[in-house]
Amino acid sequence: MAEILYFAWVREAVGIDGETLALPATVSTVAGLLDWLAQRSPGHAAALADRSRIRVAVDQAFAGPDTPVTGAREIAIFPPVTGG
Amino acid sequence: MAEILYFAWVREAVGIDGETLALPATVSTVAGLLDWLAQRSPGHAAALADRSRIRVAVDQAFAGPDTPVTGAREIAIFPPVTGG
Amino acid sequence: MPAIGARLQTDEFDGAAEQAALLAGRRDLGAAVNFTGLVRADDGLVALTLEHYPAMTLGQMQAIADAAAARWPGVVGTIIHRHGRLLPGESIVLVVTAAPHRADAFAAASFLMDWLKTKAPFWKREEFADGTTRWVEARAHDDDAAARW
Amino acid sequence: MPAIGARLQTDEFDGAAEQAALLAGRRDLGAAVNFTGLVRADDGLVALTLEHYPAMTLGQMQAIADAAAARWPGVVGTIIHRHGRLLPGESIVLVVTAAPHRADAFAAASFLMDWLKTKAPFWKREEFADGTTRWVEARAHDDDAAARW
Repeated sequence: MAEILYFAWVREAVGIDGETLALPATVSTVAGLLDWLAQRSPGHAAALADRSRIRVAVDQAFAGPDTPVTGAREIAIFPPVTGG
Repeated sequence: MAEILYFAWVREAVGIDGETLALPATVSTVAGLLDWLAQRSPGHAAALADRSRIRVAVDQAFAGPDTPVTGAREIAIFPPVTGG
Repeated sequence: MPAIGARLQTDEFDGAAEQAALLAGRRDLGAAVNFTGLVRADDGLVALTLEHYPAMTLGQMQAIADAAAARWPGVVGTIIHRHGRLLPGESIVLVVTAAPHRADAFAAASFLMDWLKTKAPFWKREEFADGTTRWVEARAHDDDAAARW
Repeated sequence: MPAIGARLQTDEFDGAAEQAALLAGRRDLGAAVNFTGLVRADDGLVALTLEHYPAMTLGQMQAIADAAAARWPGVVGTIIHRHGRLLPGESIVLVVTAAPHRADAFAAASFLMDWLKTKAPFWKREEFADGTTRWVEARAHDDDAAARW
């Protein structure tokens, strides 16, 4: 099971702070995870429609589209950061 | 008459804070003034021996070797600045 | 204790006290730089809310601090980032650095801000006088600033 | 009142109070940089005396401040330089800048320090524990730093 977390407008678009999901074996990378999540609801689809505006952290480390997610415990999905 | 002021180690080498002098008509530039002052005493000569270590302000504006001194009221002679 | 420490908090910070703590007992630090980021009331903004990623934020801030400490070995510092709802004129972020010479103190402070802007998991939501809200968009020139290091 | 003001004094300054004065009543300033230069106890130094050129110093400091204000029109600031005898750990110079965005505040503060170091008529004399004194020599890299602007 993986904990999926959403932040900022991704969270608002998806409509939930996070969800605990069993990733299918076919989902092995960040890009594959985003494709799979986008099918879960219209909110997921809207949030993830423009991948250029999406950033991901796998187990609290920033990740790219090819980063493996197999075995990950916590995957966070969010817009580019705007702190500071 | 021109007020000649000395600062930092130039002041210590010359041995005085300043002096009021009538510049001869042949002294028309900063370079000429330094040549003329260097003849006034061994202290002046020592202070002004290495012109690369000497900076000058004419009437409170930084000057170069060719800056005119004719008619100047206040000429300050000092090392490169080291504030800040 | 790391050479550059990181803190995350909702409360206001005291930049002068943080700087004094860094300098206390030191006689080898010739330069201190103290940067404060503040909420601007642009376009009728009435408040800014900083959301962050609790499990990751402080660790990522400390990693940024450690990166600066590794690049500028003589630098000591403190970075503090606030989260929650902040009003115009309030401070958001503090970066204090001190070093023997000013070039290192300035460079490390600039670096820390550039990296905090682009590598720490914070998101700003703006509230306006007309009741609308807007998530701040990341700016390309912040990425450019971070990429120069 | 100039956008960046200059002061010359023997007394200690309060950098936080100077910054607060710049920010007071402003809601458009998103960045404040506060630089302090301090006396280092290098090589057994026990005191530093700053000599200056009274008739010229403040005017030259204000000219440097005005040059920064002209280059960075949105920047406000304060520069304070002390003179007289100072002990290790004491502050020598303060540069505070504030601007809508951090790049201008950082750049203006760096510029002001680089120009104060090379264009303001101050000279430092060091006193050491063994009773000797030495005038600080100007450094080529300070000239290089000033020349980059």
